Amino acid sequence: MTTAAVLRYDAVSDAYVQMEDLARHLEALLFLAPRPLPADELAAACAAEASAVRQSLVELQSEYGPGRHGMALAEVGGGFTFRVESDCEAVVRRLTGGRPEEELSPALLETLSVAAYLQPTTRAEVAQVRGVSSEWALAALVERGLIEESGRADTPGAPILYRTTPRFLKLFGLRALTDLPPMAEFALSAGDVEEIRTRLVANAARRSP
Amino acid sequence: MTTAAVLRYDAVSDAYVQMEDLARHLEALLFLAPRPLPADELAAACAAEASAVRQSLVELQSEYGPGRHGMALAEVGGGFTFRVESDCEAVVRRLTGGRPEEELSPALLETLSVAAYLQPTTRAEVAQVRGVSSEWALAALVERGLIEESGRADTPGAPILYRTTPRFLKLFGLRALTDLPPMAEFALSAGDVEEIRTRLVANAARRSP
Amino acid sequence: MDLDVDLDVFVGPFDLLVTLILKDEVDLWEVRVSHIIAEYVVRLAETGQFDLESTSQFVVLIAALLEMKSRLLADDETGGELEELDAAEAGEELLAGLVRYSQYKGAAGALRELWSRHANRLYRQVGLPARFLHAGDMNTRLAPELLARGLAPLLREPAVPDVSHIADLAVTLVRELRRLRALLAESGPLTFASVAPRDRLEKAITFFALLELHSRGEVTLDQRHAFGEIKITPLGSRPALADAAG
Repeated sequence: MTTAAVLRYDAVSDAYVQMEDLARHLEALLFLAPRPLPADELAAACAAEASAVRQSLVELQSEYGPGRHGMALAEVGGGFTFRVESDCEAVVRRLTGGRPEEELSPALLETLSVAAYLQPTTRAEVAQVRGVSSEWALAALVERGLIEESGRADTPGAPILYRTTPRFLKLFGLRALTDLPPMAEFALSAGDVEEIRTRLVANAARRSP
Repeated sequence: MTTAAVLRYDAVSDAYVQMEDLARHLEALLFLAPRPLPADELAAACAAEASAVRQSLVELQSEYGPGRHGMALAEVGGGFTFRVESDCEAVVRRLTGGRPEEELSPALLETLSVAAYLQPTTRAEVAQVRGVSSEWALAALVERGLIEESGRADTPGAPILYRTTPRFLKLFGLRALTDLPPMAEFALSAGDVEEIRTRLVANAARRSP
Repeated sequence: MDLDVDLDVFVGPFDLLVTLILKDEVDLWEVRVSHIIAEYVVRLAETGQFDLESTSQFVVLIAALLEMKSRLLADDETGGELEELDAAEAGEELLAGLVRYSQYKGAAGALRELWSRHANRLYRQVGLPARFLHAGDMNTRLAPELLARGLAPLLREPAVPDVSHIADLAVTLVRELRRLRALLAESGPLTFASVAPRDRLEKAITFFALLELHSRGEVTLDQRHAFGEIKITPLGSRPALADAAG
């Protein structure tokens, strides 16, 4: 039986020290973010000096250096992100499967339909046309790999945009998004996104006076 | 300038050692998986003995113990998962703007507690305990991903059965349903029951001619 | 009528509540009609203004809600059976129900406590990267038509709720008051059975009109035993301001 202690070796003081708060904050940010984060965004979130952030990043980068952990800290596309170490990928591949797609509940299917036909769409828009807060449903669809974030809208608050994934196409046997079935009853095709959007919003308004 | 090294202190050999491959594999799985992973699923993905996985998890859990990193290893929602340390949450929210979970109204909490303790349960059973129809509350809980349908009862009319979801466990910080506080804790004392009886009798006496 | 109500399932104007109930968007089961009446009475007391027109409209709406609710109750889904129980048995059953309920209420309190500590913890919510989602694990395939069907209900224009019968009823109460007054002036004391229409809802209106006459001191009502015949006796000229309690 072993006892574990996470320590950084500090070459200046020649001693093992606990991780500092700034490094822990950066670690939390990088752990949670779905995309690489540039140093200046990290500094703003931590309300810290750019130079201090740079230094903590270097520390983190050597802590999460190759072969050290299950994931490594990498600098890609102008930002920092954790990525799984290549020798751990085989294990992750063996994990998938667990979740049968038949578990798409009516609420999830409705949310997925809205996202599919209106994409790219925001959380607020999905909630508006469904008439219920759809936060959980969107998160569950992201978790199932059926939708994903695709940047931010160019509107106030810059809300996250969602779009369907290649896995979504595969699950429904579609070659492309243009293959989405038309709304037979309403004479609308997947291409009539604006028309669909207008009708959905108008109906939502009618439902909640 | 500092150099960092991630080491575990091994009490048996009295030395600092690199993390073992199994622990690194588990770390990668826990980092990537979008839901808590049960120990047996981890063992299957790593093609490792359950006992070895258990031991590595204990090591990981103390390595990612409170105050050590930006995230901590938690056992919640039927499995193991990383989550942001509570003192790092403010920084993360500043970046993601993540909205807090919408509060649960007293009616929803009450319905949820009936569903959680009686599961699998039917709409009629919940209504019977609460004394009011709980259709709306059950629908709201399904929409929020806290309960789900789990087939139909083997009784006349074959009513829909409801059970709580893994998300329910996660949001309430429970490892498993067995972690729910025991019902006996909420039993009325004999004195309270007597008092209600007395009040009922008094009311009945007033009403009858 | 600008009455605001504050209920478990609904907070807002009473008119909107009625509309939502008619559209099946608020479950009548979960509306405590007594709360609405209590709020109305409180408001009447606060403003000190009594307007027969709007009050009768309110009474009619409430009557309609009660009628709808009593239909639901007769079709009881909570499993309560309308068995004949003696008072002691009924009391014990009620006690057992209360004790059981209070236990779940306690559990709900414990859940609230857990929720406040855990609900807002931050977990990573990023799907598995695409390269891990190989086709091999996707042995299910869903029909694309499911997506169209999922969206269709939201695209359909919602039907305008039919509230015509409410307007009719509002007129009926005023008309019913007039009819009863005429009958009483013409032939003196009557029984409820002799003046009540056959239709249940209309019968309710007649009953509310009677209560209205009674509360204005125009008639006395007399019922010897539960569910027995109700005798209606006019009290001379109207409006009589004498105390009409009895």
